[in-house]
Amino acid sequence: MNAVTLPLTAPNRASGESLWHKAARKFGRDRLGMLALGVVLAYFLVALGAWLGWWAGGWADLTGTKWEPVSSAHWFGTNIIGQDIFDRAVFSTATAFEVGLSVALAATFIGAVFGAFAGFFVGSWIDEFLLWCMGVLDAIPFYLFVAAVAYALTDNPWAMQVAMIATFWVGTGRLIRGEVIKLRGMEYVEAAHSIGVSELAIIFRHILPNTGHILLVQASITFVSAIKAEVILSFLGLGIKDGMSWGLMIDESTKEVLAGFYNNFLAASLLMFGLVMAFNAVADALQDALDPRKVG
Amino acid sequence: MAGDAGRPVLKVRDLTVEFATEDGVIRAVDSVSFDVLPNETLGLVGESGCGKTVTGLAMLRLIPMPPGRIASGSIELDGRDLVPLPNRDLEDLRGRDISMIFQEPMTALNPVFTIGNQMTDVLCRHRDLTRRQARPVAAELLAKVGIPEPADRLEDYPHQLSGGMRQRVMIAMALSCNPKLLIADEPTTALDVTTQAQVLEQFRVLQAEFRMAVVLVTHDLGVVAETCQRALVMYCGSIVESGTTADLFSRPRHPYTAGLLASIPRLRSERLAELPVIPGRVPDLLNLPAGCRFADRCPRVQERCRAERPVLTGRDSGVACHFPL
Amino acid sequence: MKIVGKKFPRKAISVLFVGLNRLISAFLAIFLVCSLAGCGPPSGSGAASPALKTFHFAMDQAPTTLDPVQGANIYANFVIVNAYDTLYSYQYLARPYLLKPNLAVDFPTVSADGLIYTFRLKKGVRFIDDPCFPGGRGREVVAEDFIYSIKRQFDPENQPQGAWLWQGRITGLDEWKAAGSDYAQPVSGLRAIDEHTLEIRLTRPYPQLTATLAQGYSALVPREAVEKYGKGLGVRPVGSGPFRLVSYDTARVVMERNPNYRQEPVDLAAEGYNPATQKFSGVEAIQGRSPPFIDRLEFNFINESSASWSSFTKGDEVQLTVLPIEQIDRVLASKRPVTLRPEYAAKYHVYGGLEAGFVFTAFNMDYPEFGYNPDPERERRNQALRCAMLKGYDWEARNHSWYFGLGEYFPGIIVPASPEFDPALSRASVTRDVAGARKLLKDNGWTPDNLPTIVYGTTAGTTERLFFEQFRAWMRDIGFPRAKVVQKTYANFGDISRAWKRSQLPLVAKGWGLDYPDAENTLQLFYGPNASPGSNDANWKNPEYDRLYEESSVLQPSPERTALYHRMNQIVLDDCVAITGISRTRIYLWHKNVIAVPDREILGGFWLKYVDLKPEPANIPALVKGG
Amino acid sequence: MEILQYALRKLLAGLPLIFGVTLVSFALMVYFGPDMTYQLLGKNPTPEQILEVRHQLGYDQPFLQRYLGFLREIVTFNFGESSTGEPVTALLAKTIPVSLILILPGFILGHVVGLLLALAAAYWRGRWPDKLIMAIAVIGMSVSFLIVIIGFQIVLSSSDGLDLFPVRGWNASSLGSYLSYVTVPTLATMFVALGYDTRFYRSVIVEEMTRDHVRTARAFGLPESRILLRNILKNCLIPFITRVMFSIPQVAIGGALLIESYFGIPGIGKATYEAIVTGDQPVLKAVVSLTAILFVLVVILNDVLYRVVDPRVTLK
Repeated sequence: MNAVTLPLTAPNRASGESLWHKAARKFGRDRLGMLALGVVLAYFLVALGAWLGWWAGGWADLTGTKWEPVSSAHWFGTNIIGQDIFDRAVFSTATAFEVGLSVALAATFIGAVFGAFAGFFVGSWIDEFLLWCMGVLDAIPFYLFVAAVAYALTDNPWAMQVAMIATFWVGTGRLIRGEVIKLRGMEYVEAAHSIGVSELAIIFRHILPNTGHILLVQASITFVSAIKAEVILSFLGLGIKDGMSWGLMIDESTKEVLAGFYNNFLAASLLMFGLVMAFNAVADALQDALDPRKVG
Repeated sequence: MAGDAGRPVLKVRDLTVEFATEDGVIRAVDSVSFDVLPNETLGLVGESGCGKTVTGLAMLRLIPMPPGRIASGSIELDGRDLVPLPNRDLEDLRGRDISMIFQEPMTALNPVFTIGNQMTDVLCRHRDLTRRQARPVAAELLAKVGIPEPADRLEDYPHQLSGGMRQRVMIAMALSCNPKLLIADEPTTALDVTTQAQVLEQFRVLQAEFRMAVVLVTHDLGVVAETCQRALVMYCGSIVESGTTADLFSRPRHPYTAGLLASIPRLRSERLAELPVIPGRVPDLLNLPAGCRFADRCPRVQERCRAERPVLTGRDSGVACHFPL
Repeated sequence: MKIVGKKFPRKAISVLFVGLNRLISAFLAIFLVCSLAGCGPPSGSGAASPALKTFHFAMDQAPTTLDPVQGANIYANFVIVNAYDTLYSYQYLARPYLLKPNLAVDFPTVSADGLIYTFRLKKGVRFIDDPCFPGGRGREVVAEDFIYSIKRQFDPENQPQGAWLWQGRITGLDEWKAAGSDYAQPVSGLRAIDEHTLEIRLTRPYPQLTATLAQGYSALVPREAVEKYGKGLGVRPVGSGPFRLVSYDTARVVMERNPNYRQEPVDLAAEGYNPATQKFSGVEAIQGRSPPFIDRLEFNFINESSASWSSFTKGDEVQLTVLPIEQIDRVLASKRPVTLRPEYAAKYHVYGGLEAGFVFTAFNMDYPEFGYNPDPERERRNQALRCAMLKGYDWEARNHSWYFGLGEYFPGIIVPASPEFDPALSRASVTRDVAGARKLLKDNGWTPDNLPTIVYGTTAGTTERLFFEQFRAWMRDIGFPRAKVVQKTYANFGDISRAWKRSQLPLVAKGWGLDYPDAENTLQLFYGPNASPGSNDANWKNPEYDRLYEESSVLQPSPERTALYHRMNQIVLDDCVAITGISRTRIYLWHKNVIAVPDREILGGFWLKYVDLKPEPANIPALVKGG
Repeated sequence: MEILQYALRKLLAGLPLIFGVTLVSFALMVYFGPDMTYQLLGKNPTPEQILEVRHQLGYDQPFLQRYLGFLREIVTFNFGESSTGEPVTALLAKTIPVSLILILPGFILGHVVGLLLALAAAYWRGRWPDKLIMAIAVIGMSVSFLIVIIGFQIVLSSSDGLDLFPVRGWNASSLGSYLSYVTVPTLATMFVALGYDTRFYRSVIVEEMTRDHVRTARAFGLPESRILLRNILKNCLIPFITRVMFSIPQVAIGGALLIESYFGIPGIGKATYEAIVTGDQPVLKAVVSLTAILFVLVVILNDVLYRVVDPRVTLK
């Protein structure tokens, strides 16, 4: 026995439809979860505004002089070349969502598909091959892997995201694989088999939708991991190529904090902390709401 | 083997157990009162979800808290109320004065410790024995419950034993400190029919030897008929009828009891399909009807039943029905 | 109604708390041991006995190898010139920089045609004791060692980095390489007349030859060490310099005094001592004594300037550091001259040295969008575009935000540290003129729509990114849309070098440090035949410039040569081929118990052997004494 | 004997994994990795010199040949010299112990303290100590490692803060100096790991607490603390072991990277990162193969430990 025990068990299949209903109701009653969701939505609005150019469009402009203190013109002061730190911090929110969403969606999608294939064809060469891929990716230390991908794809602005997706899907893949192994034995799957539904259709129409609760929680966890990883990768010089992010701001600030200029550091780290904290809380609340054993 | 008259071992009064759920507070046990006399076997019968298991667990205060809580009532063991007892005192009591065996022998034992280990744990906890001294005692107990080569079995892990063997181990553990009261929660449900009979037989023999009171929680009326002197019938958290087994089986007074009895397959009955079934469903515990909780399913329902909740007429022998049979 | 709750069972609490208590007491014990062992500011010397004089200082990067054959990087050079000997070095205190003989007895005698150089080496100089020598005792350094060491630069096996200094200059050397770099074969231009006399024959006059022999590349390496250690020589230098290596890793290099180093008492006058500006350092104390004066030398490689600054200020973890630019406002009372605020002046000495080199941004003329173009009309407009970008560049702001106004920006490519620098040159090309730039663009038909996209290549890093953002903002001021100024990042210096060498980057932003104090060293950056992969990353080819360069390159320093240099400089300016340039100022701070005049330009690490320490500890901040 | 045979069989079964890890890493880090040529060239190179250097570095060979050469190096465990000229084995021997003693205290303390906190939270689950611990855990999980490092350095080491420890560097020549250098990195690693560890341990323990056998133990009067510390803990060992074991390769090679580069500690993480940045292939090759082997060993050790703690597990 060497399969790792998986923490999530199958949801109540009989009430597959109402599971989401109940979860939504339960989530709605989770006051902390709702508060956190509100915070995340607020961040998202900020990001949306930055995308649409409503605000923070001046993040790259030299609107002041070096290291101006907090003022009505520059709410968080200015950085070393006279850019507005508030604008940059706000613009970084959009970057955080870009990185978080792209990585979370792609990694979850890949994890779901590969996990489902491995689980559905458990024991076959497909499963063996996918398990081998997961093992290989697990065995390479994360930061070294990202660094290597970043260098291999020097020109590609998505190098960081590609590296994160390539590693983050594995966790989701393993979970889904375990879940699908359970689901493929269920009667309705066997029934679908017996009436000649194709395997692909079974996987995508009958099995994967029933792993939605795992995918949602995994996606939210991946989102947070991606934002946090971005900060460290940007510090190591492997992060965002064009644009602005909290990681880049913190990197800027490492030299400034000991000179007594904390604006960059505080703006970026507090904003990031707020989003990550809220998202962690949302992920927790989701997990609670979707945990079938707890559905009342 | 009639129950000795005298002071009851266990006196339960107005016991109410509630569970806080996502959707509101559920009253799993609602003002239940009964006595258990020394040496008698009391059956606690009902469909699943009627609160019988929770009642059994409440006797040892084993209800998971939260979400559960004993909202009111008292549980007196030999005149000592267990409800307000500090946990430490309660722990001293559990397994020594009052024991419990569970439905699922596959999971009730700890899979990573040997049988001997788990038995000596209990022996050392309540009897003044060292581990070394406890082992022969444990082997002896295993022999008593009919386990062959008991000394070897002590070295085994639970997964190495069959279900029946495991349930016997549970019984042996439960008896190890000579308890005054044993709560047996569906002890034979998970076993196959032959094993069931063997275990029940063993049970009877041991009860006689150890001279203890037993509360047998079960949905199986046949088991009650074979083993119990008295029985309580529960429905939706309350006792709807109580009495001696003989009276209950021959002259049920509550329509629910009658329905239960009618649904037991007998050897005479020709076809299973013709068995009468109680119509309707158990009401939602969150939205209990104001009157009699059985009203919706009762063939004899009247206006009064929906308005007014009937009370149990007597503790040792009574019925909670406005229009008993 | 009673509510039954679970009380805290005392036993459980005690179990948990005994555990926690043990843990806490374990922690306390650790801290106790730690404080007893002197946790406070530990003396960075670690195991070294306190009686030893140890000097530790911070550099921002680690060397990649200590083999002179690959000593291209400044950090490696710092160690190499202290472990090995070169024929020449620079006067410790003279500014501008002046050569002086080191292992050579004197300056060379040069034949009338400037083609034959004769050097005499000091006698009795020995390599350090090392197992690679017979009996483990270092043998005498001889002229053959120099020849062997130069040959190593022409052996591809060694991946040499300094060959360009002598390529095509020394007779027979390139042919020797072409024949397979066989060390047994002689090179006609390199001859040991006797053990201590060396003759070099040149293919054409090379006035800078003597200066190249002060570089780490030309350090004398004993053949025995190469044969014994092979590539391992990179981590185990065997030389005849003032120090020998103790340990080397990515965090620090530790060296100790070479006990057999030759006795050469310091003559401050010969070292170019200027009492007016250098007396404060206490350097007079070394007059007449033979270096090295310290027992141990520790190079700490600290990337993060904030970390090196805290190491420096908290005690004597690091005794000398470059002042991080972000600390300048906090620490300096005035910038010209550089003086410290009183609380720092009480503890530290300060010295500001102008970089012997510069930072500039060249247009890659290979790009038809703004460089050479088959269409002469477009080429003319391209030149106007480049000139407009020059006008839009804000040297003042760059100097202010990145060098705290301490840098010196100047027109052209002859840096202030070169003897040929012309302070009278018009500063128009480094004065921002946004209106002029816009007008120039407009007059030449440039609109936001037809302006080309400018790709600005940098290595990955915060500072580089901010350089770019600043540049983009300036270009937007003169009319570039934001999307037309883009950054392209490279993982490391090697990768961006590759892009330069392959002529793949439209805009080359780089720095150049002088190899020797002669403007020729920067003028060659725009010499046509040096085009990629050579050092002419602009790939600029101007026949007039190339002719002047060739004419000047064989001349000894003279007013005529300087005049040629100035003409070349003007041609570069007129064609707007580069946005140039600024020399940065490095400000060194050191504890008052250290006697030194630090520098890292041209000199490299030569000055380290003159460092001495006063006996009193650094932390009792020399009270009023220094002030 | 059974275990030995099993381990040998697993080692054989681990060969594809080693092959995969080396192939992927080789392609990424070595083949497509940074080109060292231009770092080795002088300031003014000729095209001819560029070719010479590329030949010296073996860049002119086809992929397969280079990869096969790499496999040969793995088998003989001879990776040649790093770009500094130091033998790679010597470099590893120098840097790995540094990383180990740097990371071990934080790693062990992180898990031990996490477990203790989780036990406390599980013991008082649903009450304020639980809520407090879990709130702190979420906060710990939400702070970036980088911010923790910078913060701790300012507070504990800098002259603006408490000034208790050296700002950076490494010196393990005596216990005192070792402790003074290792403390801040340890605290930072612990702080970051603690949130995740505590949550994980708590969820496993709480899950286990709902099992029937726990109710049985309670029904027989075993004290709550004993149930928690003996019965439950032993049942939780498998997920615990899995977590600890599988974090070893990550921590041993990748985890120290940030700490080492920020605090200037000459360990394997920093050496590897620098090797990636500069394209120092011999070092990369050695680290990659070590990682792969370490991972396979961890998988085997993990299975063997399962066998030790859970009688239901058999090694097949």
